Amino acid sequence: MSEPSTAPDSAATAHPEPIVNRLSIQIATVNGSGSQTANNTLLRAIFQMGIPVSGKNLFPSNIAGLPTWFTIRANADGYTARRSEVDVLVCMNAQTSREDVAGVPPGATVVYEESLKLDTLRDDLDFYPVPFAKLVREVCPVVSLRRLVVNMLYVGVVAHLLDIELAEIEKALQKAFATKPKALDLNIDAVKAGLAWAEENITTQSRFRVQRMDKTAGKVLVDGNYATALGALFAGVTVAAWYPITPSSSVTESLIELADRYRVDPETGKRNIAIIQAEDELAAIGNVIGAAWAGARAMTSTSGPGISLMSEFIGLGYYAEIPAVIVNVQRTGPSTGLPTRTMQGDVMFCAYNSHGDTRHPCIYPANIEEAYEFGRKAFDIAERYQTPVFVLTDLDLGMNLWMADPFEYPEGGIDRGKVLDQAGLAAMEDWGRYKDVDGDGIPYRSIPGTPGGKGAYFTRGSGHDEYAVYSEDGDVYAGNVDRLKRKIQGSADYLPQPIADDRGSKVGIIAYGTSEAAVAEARDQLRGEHGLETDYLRLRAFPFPASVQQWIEAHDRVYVVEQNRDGQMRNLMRIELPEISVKLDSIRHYTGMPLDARTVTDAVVAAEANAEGAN
Amino acid sequence: MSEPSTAPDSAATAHPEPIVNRLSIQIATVNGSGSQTANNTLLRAIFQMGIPVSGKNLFPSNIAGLPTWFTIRANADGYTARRSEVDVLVCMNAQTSREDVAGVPPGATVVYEESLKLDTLRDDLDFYPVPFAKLVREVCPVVSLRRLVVNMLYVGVVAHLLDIELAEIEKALQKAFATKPKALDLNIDAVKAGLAWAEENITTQSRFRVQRMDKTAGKVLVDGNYATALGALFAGVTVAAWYPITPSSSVTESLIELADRYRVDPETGKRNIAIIQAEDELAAIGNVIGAAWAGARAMTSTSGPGISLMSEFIGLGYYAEIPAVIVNVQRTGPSTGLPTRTMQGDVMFCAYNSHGDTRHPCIYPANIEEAYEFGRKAFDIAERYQTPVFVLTDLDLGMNLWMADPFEYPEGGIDRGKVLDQAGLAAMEDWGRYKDVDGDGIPYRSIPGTPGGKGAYFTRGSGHDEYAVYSEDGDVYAGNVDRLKRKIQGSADYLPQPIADDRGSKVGIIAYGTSEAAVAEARDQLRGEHGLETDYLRLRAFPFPASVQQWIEAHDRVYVVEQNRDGQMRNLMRIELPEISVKLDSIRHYTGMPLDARTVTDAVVAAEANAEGAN
Amino acid sequence: MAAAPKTNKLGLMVKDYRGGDSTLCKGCGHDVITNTIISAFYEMGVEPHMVAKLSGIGCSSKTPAYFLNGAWGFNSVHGRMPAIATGAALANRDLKNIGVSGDGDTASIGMGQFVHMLRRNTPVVYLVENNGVYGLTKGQFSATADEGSVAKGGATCDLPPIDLCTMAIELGCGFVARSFSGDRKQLLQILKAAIAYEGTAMIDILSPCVTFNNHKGSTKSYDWGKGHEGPVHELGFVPHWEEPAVEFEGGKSVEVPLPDGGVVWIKPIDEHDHDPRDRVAALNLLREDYENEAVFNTGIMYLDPSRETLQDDMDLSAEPLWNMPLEKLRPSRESLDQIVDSLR
Amino acid sequence: MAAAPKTNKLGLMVKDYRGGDSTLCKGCGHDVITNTIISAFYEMGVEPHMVAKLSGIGCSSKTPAYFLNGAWGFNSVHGRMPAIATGAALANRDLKNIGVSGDGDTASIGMGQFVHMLRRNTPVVYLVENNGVYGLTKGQFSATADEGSVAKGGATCDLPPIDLCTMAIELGCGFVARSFSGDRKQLLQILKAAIAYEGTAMIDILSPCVTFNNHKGSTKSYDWGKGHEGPVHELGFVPHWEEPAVEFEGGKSVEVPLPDGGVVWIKPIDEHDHDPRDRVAALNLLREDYENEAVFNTGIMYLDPSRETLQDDMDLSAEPLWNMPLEKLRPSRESLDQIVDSLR
Ligand SMILES: Cc1ncc(C[n+]2csc(CCOP(=O)(O)OP(=O)(O)O)c2C)c(N)n1
Ligand SMILES: Cc1ncc(C[n+]2csc(CCOP(=O)(O)OP(=O)(O)O)c2C)c(N)n1
Ligand code: SF4
Ligand code: SF4
Ligand SMILES: [Mg+2]
Ligand SMILES: [Mg+2]
Repeated sequence: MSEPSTAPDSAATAHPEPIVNRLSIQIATVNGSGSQTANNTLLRAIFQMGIPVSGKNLFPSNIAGLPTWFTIRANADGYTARRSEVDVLVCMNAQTSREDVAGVPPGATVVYEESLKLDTLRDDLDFYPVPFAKLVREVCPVVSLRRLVVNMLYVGVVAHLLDIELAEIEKALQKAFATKPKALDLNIDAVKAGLAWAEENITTQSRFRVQRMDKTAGKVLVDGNYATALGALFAGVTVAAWYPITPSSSVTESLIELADRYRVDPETGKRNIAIIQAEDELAAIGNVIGAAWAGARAMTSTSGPGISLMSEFIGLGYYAEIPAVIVNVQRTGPSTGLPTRTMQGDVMFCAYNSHGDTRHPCIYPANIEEAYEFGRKAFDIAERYQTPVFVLTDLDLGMNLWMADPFEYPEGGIDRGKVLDQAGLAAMEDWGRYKDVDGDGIPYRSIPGTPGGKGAYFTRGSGHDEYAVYSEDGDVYAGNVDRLKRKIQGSADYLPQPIADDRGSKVGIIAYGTSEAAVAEARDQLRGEHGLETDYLRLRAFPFPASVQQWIEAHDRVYVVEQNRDGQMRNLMRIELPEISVKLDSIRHYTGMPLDARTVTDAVVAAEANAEGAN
Repeated sequence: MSEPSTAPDSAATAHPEPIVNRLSIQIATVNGSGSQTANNTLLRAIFQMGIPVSGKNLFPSNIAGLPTWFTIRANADGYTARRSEVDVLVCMNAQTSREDVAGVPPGATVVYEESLKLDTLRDDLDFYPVPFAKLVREVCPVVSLRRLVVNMLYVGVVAHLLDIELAEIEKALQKAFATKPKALDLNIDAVKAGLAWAEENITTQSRFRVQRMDKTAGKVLVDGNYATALGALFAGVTVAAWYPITPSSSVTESLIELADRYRVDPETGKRNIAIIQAEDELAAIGNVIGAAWAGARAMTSTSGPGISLMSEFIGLGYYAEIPAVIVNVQRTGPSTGLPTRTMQGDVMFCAYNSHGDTRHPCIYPANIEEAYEFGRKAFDIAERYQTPVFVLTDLDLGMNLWMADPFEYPEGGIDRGKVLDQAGLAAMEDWGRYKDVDGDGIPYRSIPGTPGGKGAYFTRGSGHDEYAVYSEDGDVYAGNVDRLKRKIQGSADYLPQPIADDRGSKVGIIAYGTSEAAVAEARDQLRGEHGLETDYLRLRAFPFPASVQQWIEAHDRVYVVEQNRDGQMRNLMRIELPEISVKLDSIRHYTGMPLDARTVTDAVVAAEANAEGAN
Repeated sequence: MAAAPKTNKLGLMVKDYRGGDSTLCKGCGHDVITNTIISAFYEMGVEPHMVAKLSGIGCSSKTPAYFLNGAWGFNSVHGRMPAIATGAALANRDLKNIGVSGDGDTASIGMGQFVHMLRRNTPVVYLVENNGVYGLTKGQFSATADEGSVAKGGATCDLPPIDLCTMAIELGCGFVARSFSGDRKQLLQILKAAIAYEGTAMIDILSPCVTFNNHKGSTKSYDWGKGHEGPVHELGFVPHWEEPAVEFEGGKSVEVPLPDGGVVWIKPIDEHDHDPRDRVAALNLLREDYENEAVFNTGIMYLDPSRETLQDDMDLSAEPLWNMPLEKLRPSRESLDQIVDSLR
Repeated sequence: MAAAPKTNKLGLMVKDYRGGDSTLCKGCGHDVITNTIISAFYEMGVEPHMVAKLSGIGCSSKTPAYFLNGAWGFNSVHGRMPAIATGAALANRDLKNIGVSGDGDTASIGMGQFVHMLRRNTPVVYLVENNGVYGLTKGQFSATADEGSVAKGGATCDLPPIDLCTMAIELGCGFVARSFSGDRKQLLQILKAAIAYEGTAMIDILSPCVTFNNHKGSTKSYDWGKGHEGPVHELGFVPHWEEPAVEFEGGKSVEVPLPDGGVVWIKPIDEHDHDPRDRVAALNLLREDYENEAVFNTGIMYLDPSRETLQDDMDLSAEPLWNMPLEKLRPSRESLDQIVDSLR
């Protein structure tokens, strides 16, 4: 067993015992270089070996030529949050390679293009120089394809170093190139060439390895935006209006793809869904409101800037009581901000969006299962409460690949809320569009086109009485907005309920959305490393049901973990639960990178130390 | 002394002792009938008699033909809030007259068109039927003018009944028709005809009277929007962009009027201000941001729906640090809501407007003096903190006529903040547009066109470093938004400070904006009627300085009075001052009518009774 | 044309097409248009419950409350009615959309949506009640105010007007007309044809604001309209179930059949010889207006019955989407299995 | 034309007009335009610090960072650059505004502001780097995509394109040109003339997106442009301080002087005989494009040097507003007394 010739003879290269199925691979490339397929192939191959994985794509806000990083985490315990330490670094981007190397912890494995000569930078790493440029010339005679093919070479090299099974790589590639057999062959050959070169030239393996296990059987690997689109498809969405914006575009693009397959009538060849690319977000939400008013299950997908532009229409939807599903795949704001970075930055803006007194149900999916489930349920909520509903996901969930249980077929029908058809209208005496018949604040609506001479009414964003007649009367106005308030508050018990994981601790953690993965891991760290057991409440919706307050009351100290600067969910809780708001401490992460467990753990430990001190 | 023949012989007509200089007159007409001049004449005449007055116009959201009410309150103690009881009712609108009569308290005086036969409706009122239709035919031969002239007839009748001096009415009319001598004569004649008829036919005077006093000497009578425009004029505003919307239009329309007189260079005939009617609110705020970026002092005026549409640009202004003055004359939302009714409904939406983590200085003028002062100061704040600033006024302050001390000439210059000219740039080493040189979070800016080869930079709504260079670095991002937070928080001590009026009570009232008048009166009621002394803190800006928390801490119970459904300022305080937020009780009024003292008094008394009970 | 019968083909009476009382100023042009809409829907025998009445914000936008009480109304937000119309059309293609807008609502704040509605050929009878001012906010100039037109307060409009008809034709709209609230007879025929038309039918109607823009010096006043209107043809519409009541004289007369079987007929007036199927001629006619401010041509400027509507462009099912049974919308269990498999 | 000197009339070199490194895709049409802008400003001898570089959002909108480092840049929000330009022009009329937009930024989300900028004649050299797609969001069709054009993924565009040049002319814009990033020579001359022009100079430039819309079937690809471009004239711009280096042959040549003393000259090519001062002819030329998809006419379509700019319309002082001394802006004590008196 001889070292690769350039490797310094350091402690790090002494190859202590291998670390198996607990590693992060980071691949640094430039975007637009086609590395995405290669990276996904690695991810998928490890996944197929039964090892829990997650993949995070850190890409710039341009199309080609700028640095981009893809991180694969493989973890036997199933942790899927971002981990900031990199164990295996693949340096394919000369521009960032020195910084990339500087950023990894001692003992890391570094694969790099030989000519970059990175091995002189540090002496505490395992360096594996590879002559990629030379190799690709040998493997790929077509010059124009080399830029792509070179990526498969590193797949081969990494497979060798880490013990990734070639068969699984081939399987992953078959999936990727299912319809392009020629490309498939070329790529497989390239992988094999990389592997062959490595087998021949690299005699020490990386300290970091993978090894087949059985923790992913039956699972799927998918991004959240696809899951949300799938949820909408199964909810029976009939009108989707959108304007492209990162990171939400793939919600509707996935829906288009699905609709092409599942919403074309096999007999007539006609479509059972209308997906319209609007001229901007004001139009997109207008389309949704118009369509929902006319009875469709309608949705839009957007991100922060789109929400700002939709604000006027959202207020109309609230006040005129029109269902609308708004999927907000959050990115780093304010303004254009960091459009390709993640954040939970619109929590407050969505909850009370638009001028005047408003309040909107918001749901916060934390994982793929919920991205799917909430993408479906959002329509039920919107129609039941006749109001705009926000599905607040984020770039991390929406655009990254996550492992998940297979999607479950929805049992039962859909909840279209209190809609009166001709018979229903005929049966109801003295129907009024905005009458609170049942005491829950939810009125009965009729759909344009309903025959029978009853049910026609006039919708407006201006003052109106129970019969939808124009009114400027102050008491009528106040009565109406009081009912609206009651109606939305009433949704708290229908919305996805918080999930508690209590272990009898007096210290609580509250989180929501994509902070889930990091918090789950942090709790294990707190327990394992610091002997601190924590209780955990995961919020899944706004407004909050009474159980949230009760849960907080049962704890001495509560940390609200979130991914924004201002502690926006904490702020919502301060407003809505003033009695217990002093108990809320806030842990905030807002660099635009997905949250990692260590950040949470460190913050809790520090705060607890303070709290202890104060005791 | 004989009763008018139709008056019933009831207790109310026994004319107990006269009530002098404490009365509310309500005139019910249809809009578009020209009654505004008549009503203002009455208001002004009483004002000129030295009696404190206020006038409130309750008008519908259309142009002509719908019911409208004008209320004049004359009060020797100087109370100017709305009073819901009407003492003297003038019924000129057949459509609403029965309801109008039903709504006044026993003992009220009712003047009405004879043919309406209202005197049969109740027997506890003083009815004064007047043959207006007949009279106007006599007075005004031109048929088309009668609709207008009839209004002056009731001015004459009311003047007689209430002892309003004819000379003051004439003076008021001279003011109104300064440039139209013919109209002046016609109107004066009509007033006199009304008066003469009354003198001849009405032998009992109203129980409600006015009598000259000296409490208005030197004062002006003006609406808040004019005052705000005047403030902007004196601040040296150079670009104003707007899109018409009630109730804000008269801000910029007043500015246009003022600019026509005071911003045309006498030598060149050219204008020293650009006032541009934009195609919508997105464009208006874009014009402002573009102009302010290029160095102008720039403003826009709008109302709720406009704020919703401006949200995206407001976020840009915050993040790219561009000054902007946004005057939001609030009306009743959400959506179109009640566009001609008042509300403090956008407090929350403005404070954290736009997606992402944001925070905006807001100032809340409560009276004419502050409408003027804040209209001026807003520019200093915006330029000093390089950020959008909201002036949150409302329909009640903006469009109604209020008594005020004369405007004071601003002493000293203006605060343009940290602007570097050529010399300044040359002197500063290693200038960076977003560098925190002074530790206050406020960077130094340069203005496009500055010569010398330094200072050019690139403004963007996307991530940027201290040198305004594009950056997606997470730490750079976090550092930047942390600085922004510090910067805005730092403004708390520069913004108008809260005003406390403490009388050693443990019960505190917090209010802001136009709740001022009602709260001042309510405190007197609480003291006089219930022996309850209260302390009072009037907020004038967000974010809050430390003194607010201290003040609250010094009290046992604090009532936050405001004009919206959700207690929006209370909610801001819950977020910003969590330690004391449990102390905050909320008194909310949200019918779209201006707040009256009685509502506040009753609510405090009820809450205090509860609090006592709980003790 | 025969006098209108007391009931229409559905057996409904005019009163069945009425709405609430108008709250506009007495004499407002918009009220005349409202009444003409009532007549048109009555004569066309449209089922009121199948009509969606849409608008933005403005005096003009209030008017849907004043006609067709039996229809569904939606007074939305300022300038964004086209988006509402588009959404409604996608949800339920069987609805007949009528949108009423103002010049402020369309040409100022609503310009973007207007353009894209035209581009998409959203099915809607789209009226612009054009008075050159923002009536509801008390008379500021809108973007259709003519250069040189004088405001009530005395200010002069410095900017050139936006010509909505030219814009509509350039953007491919297949039904573009101009009319005048002072010419109810013409307007009625245009409206009927527009109701029969399937895509966007854009009608720009001079509709004087008697309160803020009806004075001398205004080029949007009633007197100005009366003094300058020049109909470019006599025109009428014969629905498919009616016999033509006019004798076509041949020669210069033109008949344009619409897909639903109705026929628009046109008889030249005076020197005009305008065939509304001629796009270039239509643009030239409008240019006359633009270049000679004394000219105010009215009539159907451009008519192209062949353009595909939005729903056809999108290949939508004939059956309205809003009420499709869930079975048609939710993929099968097997489909989900397939999907899940593809993600493994 | 003589070879460009090593320094321009200000003594500055080309490098003084360069910007940061481009982060666009290699081969993107936008980069060619960026370089041409650098040449144009250099040759025109504009002081960089007097230039405002404005944009919205998109790949195209990133480009102001890649030229004129010595100028002030503002990359604002999507589709709203015209409002920024208008505000900046009002604040400081001495700035030279150059705005770079994309077809999505202008023709989709930005349509309303585009129309109103044209109506106002806001002083700005307004470039649309037109590639028929949203480059930055990965290739969706924009509103200028041609009907029938095929997307990279295979979808076909079903809607007619919006022609920005026609729109600009109809809306009264006085400088309307069309060009192609593949024709740098022409573009340079157009840009120079546009810089000399005072109002809105709108230049619609086919600028292929090599990543998402450069394939067969696309009508916005480089090959399509090369294969179809037909310049309607040879043209050039002679700034006021230069001697014309071309010999005008008389006859069909046209010289159009601009108010600043510069001259646009035009020499017909082939059968074309287009005088850009002829509005109707310009529209007809553009209609050819519209009606015959094989035609792609480029050149200065319309030129009217006489139209008043926004600031003149508004009667603004010659002195820029932004820096006026407070004495000029704040009325006197006496004026305030006067005002107060009037309110008593
Ligand atoms: C977002 C928004 N901005 C401004 C307004 C105020 N506003 C109401 S109507 C109107 C203009 C209406 O003009 P037009 O469409 O021409 O209708 P008209 O009243 O003349 O019939 C405006 C600016 C509003 N309601 N909403
Ligand atoms: C309000 C808003 N909506 C959507 C986006 C996302 N977005 C960024 S660029 C772009 C389109 C750019 O297209 P175009 O203007 O043609 O520029 P190109 O990239 O093709 O040069 C979109 C939709 C955004 N930034 N802001
Ligand atoms: S203001 Fe003008 S547009 Fe509005 S209702 Fe009155 S006349 Fe009609
Ligand atoms: S994606 Fe297209 S438009 Fe954007 S930089 Fe690349 S080639 Fe240019
Ligand atoms: Mg109008
Ligand atoms: Mg583009």
